[in-house]
Amino acid sequence: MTNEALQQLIGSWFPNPEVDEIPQIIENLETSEVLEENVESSKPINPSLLEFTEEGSQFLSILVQPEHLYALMNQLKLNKQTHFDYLFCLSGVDWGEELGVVYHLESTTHRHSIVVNVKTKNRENPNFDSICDIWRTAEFHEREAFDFFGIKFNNHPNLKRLFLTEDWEGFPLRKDYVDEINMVIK
Amino acid sequence: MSYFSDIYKGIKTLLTGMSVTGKYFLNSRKGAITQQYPDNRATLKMFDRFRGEVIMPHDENNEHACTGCQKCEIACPNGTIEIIWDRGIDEDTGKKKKKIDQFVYHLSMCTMCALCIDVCPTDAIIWGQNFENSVYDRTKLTRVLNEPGSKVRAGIED
Amino acid sequence: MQPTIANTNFKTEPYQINMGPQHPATHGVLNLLLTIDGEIIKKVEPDLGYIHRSIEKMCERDSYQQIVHLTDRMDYLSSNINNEAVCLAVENALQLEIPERVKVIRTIIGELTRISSHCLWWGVMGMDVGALTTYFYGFRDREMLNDIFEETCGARLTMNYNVPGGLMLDIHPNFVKRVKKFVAHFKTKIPEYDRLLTDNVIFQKRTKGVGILSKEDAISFGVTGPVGRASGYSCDVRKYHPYSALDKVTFKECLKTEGDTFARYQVRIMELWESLSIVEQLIDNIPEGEHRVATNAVIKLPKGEYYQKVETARGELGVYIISTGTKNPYRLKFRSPGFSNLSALNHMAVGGKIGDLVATMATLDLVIPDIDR
Amino acid sequence: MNKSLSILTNIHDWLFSIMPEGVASIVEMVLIGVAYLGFFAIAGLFLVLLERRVAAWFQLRIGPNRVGYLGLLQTMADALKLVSKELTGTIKADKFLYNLAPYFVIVSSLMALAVFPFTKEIQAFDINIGVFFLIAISSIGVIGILIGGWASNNKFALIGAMRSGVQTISYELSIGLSLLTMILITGSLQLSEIVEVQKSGWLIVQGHVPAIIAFMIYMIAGTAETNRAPFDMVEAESELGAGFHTEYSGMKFAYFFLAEFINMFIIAAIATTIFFGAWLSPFGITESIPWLGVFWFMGKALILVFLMMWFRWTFPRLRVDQLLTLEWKYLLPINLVNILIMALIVWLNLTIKF
Repeated sequence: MTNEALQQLIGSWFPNPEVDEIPQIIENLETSEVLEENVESSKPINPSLLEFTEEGSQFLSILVQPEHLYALMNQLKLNKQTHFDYLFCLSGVDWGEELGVVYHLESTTHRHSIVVNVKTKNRENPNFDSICDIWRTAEFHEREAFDFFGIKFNNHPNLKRLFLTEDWEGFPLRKDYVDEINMVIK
Repeated sequence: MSYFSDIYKGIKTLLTGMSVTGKYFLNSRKGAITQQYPDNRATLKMFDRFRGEVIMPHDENNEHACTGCQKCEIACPNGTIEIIWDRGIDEDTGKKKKKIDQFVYHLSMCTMCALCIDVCPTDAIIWGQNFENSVYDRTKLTRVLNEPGSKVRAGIED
Repeated sequence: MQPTIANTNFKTEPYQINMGPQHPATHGVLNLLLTIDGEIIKKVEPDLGYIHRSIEKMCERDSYQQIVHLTDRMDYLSSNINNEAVCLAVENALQLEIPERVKVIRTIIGELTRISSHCLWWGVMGMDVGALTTYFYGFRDREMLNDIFEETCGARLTMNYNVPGGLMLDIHPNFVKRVKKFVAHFKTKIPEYDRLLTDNVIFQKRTKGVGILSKEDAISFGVTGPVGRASGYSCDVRKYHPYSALDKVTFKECLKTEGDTFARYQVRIMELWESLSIVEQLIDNIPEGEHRVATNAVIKLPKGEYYQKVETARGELGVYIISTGTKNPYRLKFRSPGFSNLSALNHMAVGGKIGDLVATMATLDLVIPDIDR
Repeated sequence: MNKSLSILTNIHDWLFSIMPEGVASIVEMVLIGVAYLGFFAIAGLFLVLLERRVAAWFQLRIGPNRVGYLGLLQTMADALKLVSKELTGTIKADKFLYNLAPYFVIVSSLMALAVFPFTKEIQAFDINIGVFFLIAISSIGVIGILIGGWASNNKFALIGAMRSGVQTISYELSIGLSLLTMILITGSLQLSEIVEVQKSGWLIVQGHVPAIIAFMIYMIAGTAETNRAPFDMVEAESELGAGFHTEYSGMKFAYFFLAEFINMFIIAAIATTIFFGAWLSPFGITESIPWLGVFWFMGKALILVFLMMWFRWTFPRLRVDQLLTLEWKYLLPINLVNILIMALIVWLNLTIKF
């Protein structure tokens, strides 16, 4: 699937209720027939709750609000047309003001890739839904992100420090982390 | 009957495996791959490109090629190289010129990544093939590469 | 009532043992917290981080040339492929045109690295199932490769031979001769490997039907490399996203469908043959030309995100660079193959015995610095 | 009688001539005990060295070659190091049993050594139930391993000890049955008589096919009995670290280690006695020089020891359930059938005798 087609398809799952005159309800997502019709109708891309960009990356990148993350991811995997069954990278990123997680997805059947971004401004208690029941590899990767960025994942079965000790203070890969003894800054 | 054929095949594979090791056992005299290290010092020669330590070659006039440009110091990922420099008067032109006072090399921090040698514009530092770097005192690993009283070879510009 | 055996309350309960961090089978400082019931494994919980050096954080302060040498220290058995991954990512971001010669040499050394890694794995695999002699036979062949690397790159393990823009040095004049000698030598040794270990009835009993991972689980766990391919999951990055000169050679992706320990073993042995064939195809056709293109002394990647996949000996290594246009990456994430492969260990080992766990772990071919980064 | 061997008789006579009979026999026993202990220690150390050299030759290495001529003193130096090492242990270990275990293991293997006919004259204890005695004694060692593993208060050690128990109980059967197969020919359990019978052909020749099968089963079971690879479930270093002796150090560890090698020698010596005619030379070529019997006995035993080393450095280790499968599904049924065949052969007088 080309990036345009992906954008059109995925965008139609999360229409922006304020802009779109025919609000599509997220509950409908479970049935994929409805979705396929949406593609066939090939209406212009509605302003969606998702932000798409291809700038500065070789992949199509989606920015999703944390509350829609789990539904989007679930749909990306289950939908026959997208079928992103392989989560090949999950990275926590400290964007300065925001904390975020970047998910790299690939489909082993269609061989297309996509990047999903999710960000939050809440640096004290960043919180996203866990996707480790969709892709089981996420269990370890989410623990790693928790370990280094302090990002909490709801519904994670075993969210605790993976690399660092339990009593470690702070989250080392955050940009504001300081350790005057062990960190050598050039 | 697969019971007996299993036994037969099993024993056959076991004997095949034993024949492999047995062959090596019989050829053990010439086949040994052991390097008896301190004994073979005389014949042990490292490859030309072997990264043992960074050295600064000096010619017979006690001159080296380091202009003190500090590119290696910047390229080094670990702060292995420190160059202490000052400005001296060039004898030919009479202009002020940067020259090294001490080229300090901390072998203990070196990861042998070769970035300093790669970046050196005058080939002042090269790889030495010495690999016996262990010492009892850590401070001995900090070395000054330019020899006392040495100066830059004439005509070397970066 | 008299206490008899029938009414005595004999209670059995699972217990926990720490396998590692100092344990011969964990190949480094990996700690597995095992919950076992007698000999049967109920749960495997890896405890990582004993040698975590936070390479990702170090990368955020290093220049792009300096990052390359850090990748040597992740998966040290496929160090050249790791180097290549970072260099490719930087070169793609800068849109540098890389000479053909560089691509071919990179591919040859990459494949030799893979052979070297698999040689070590074969030796250690034998040792983990109890055949101690394999270790030395594997290392004997690996030694020849290490000599080749040492002659050309200067180092045996942490080579740092690639730089953004090409290779640090041109290949040594002896390189081609030595590689040909190695290929001829190694072709006689792989059948010996088979006779000694693969065909052995005890080895087959130990590995067949042990540690089974289905294709669906392999994809879901993100398991790649020989481990994924043994489950029938076609995941060879060299096929799907060819890099360097891999699009010019013909090789087949080694696939098995059983998904057990023996299948993983066989896939690696097959890969030895495939890698040898790739080397053979390229070694006579190294094009003439430059070994390096000039880059700026200070490399600044344009603002954006870059992702480069390569196939290391363990699976898919991803390098994810977020650049803000400065000389350092803003964030650099290594998607290491061992980390994802390890996450499937619990799934594979549960229900087996301790011996099965060891055999399974041996075929996962874990390199701990790769997991701990 | 040859001069050299009559020395032993002379010593015996001299001892009895200078002191009362009771004292003399006690002194004689002590002397013999000390002699065997010395032999035990030297043989153990030599076997360790042999194992290391053989392993090295299988593995493209050179092996220990620094201490003494050709490294002959290497294991002496190791023993010296082990003696000087600190004896560590766990805090919550059962101290008494923990300290007892190594002696259990080493004493049982020393006792077995007593009954071997090294030549016609050198046999400390010619008991009339010799084979039975050997089987019984050689399985006492496992109790030491069980005690050591349990008393160490270490889970790895416990797993190793339990595996050892399972293994020995199973493989005792095969050892016993395969030896019993040969007893059918000799009709006696006394080792000296077994050797006498073999003067008309070694038992492995006399019993031909069933004897060879019995020998193969015996070697497999014997390797398992000594807990050596490919049956080293007890130690299984890639699984259990060091198994039952994880918590032992210094000389206590050395006892376990020595006992393992002596046990290996014992298994080989039993096979030599039962199958290969003990001190008898092939075709009686050196029958006129009886003291060469020691040489033949040792030579045969060392060849069998080498065979066990060859197994160890070639084969992967079995898993614990496969170990039991091998015993109960393969060795035991074959063994039982083999006894029947052997009985038939003996009954029909089909044995080969020269």
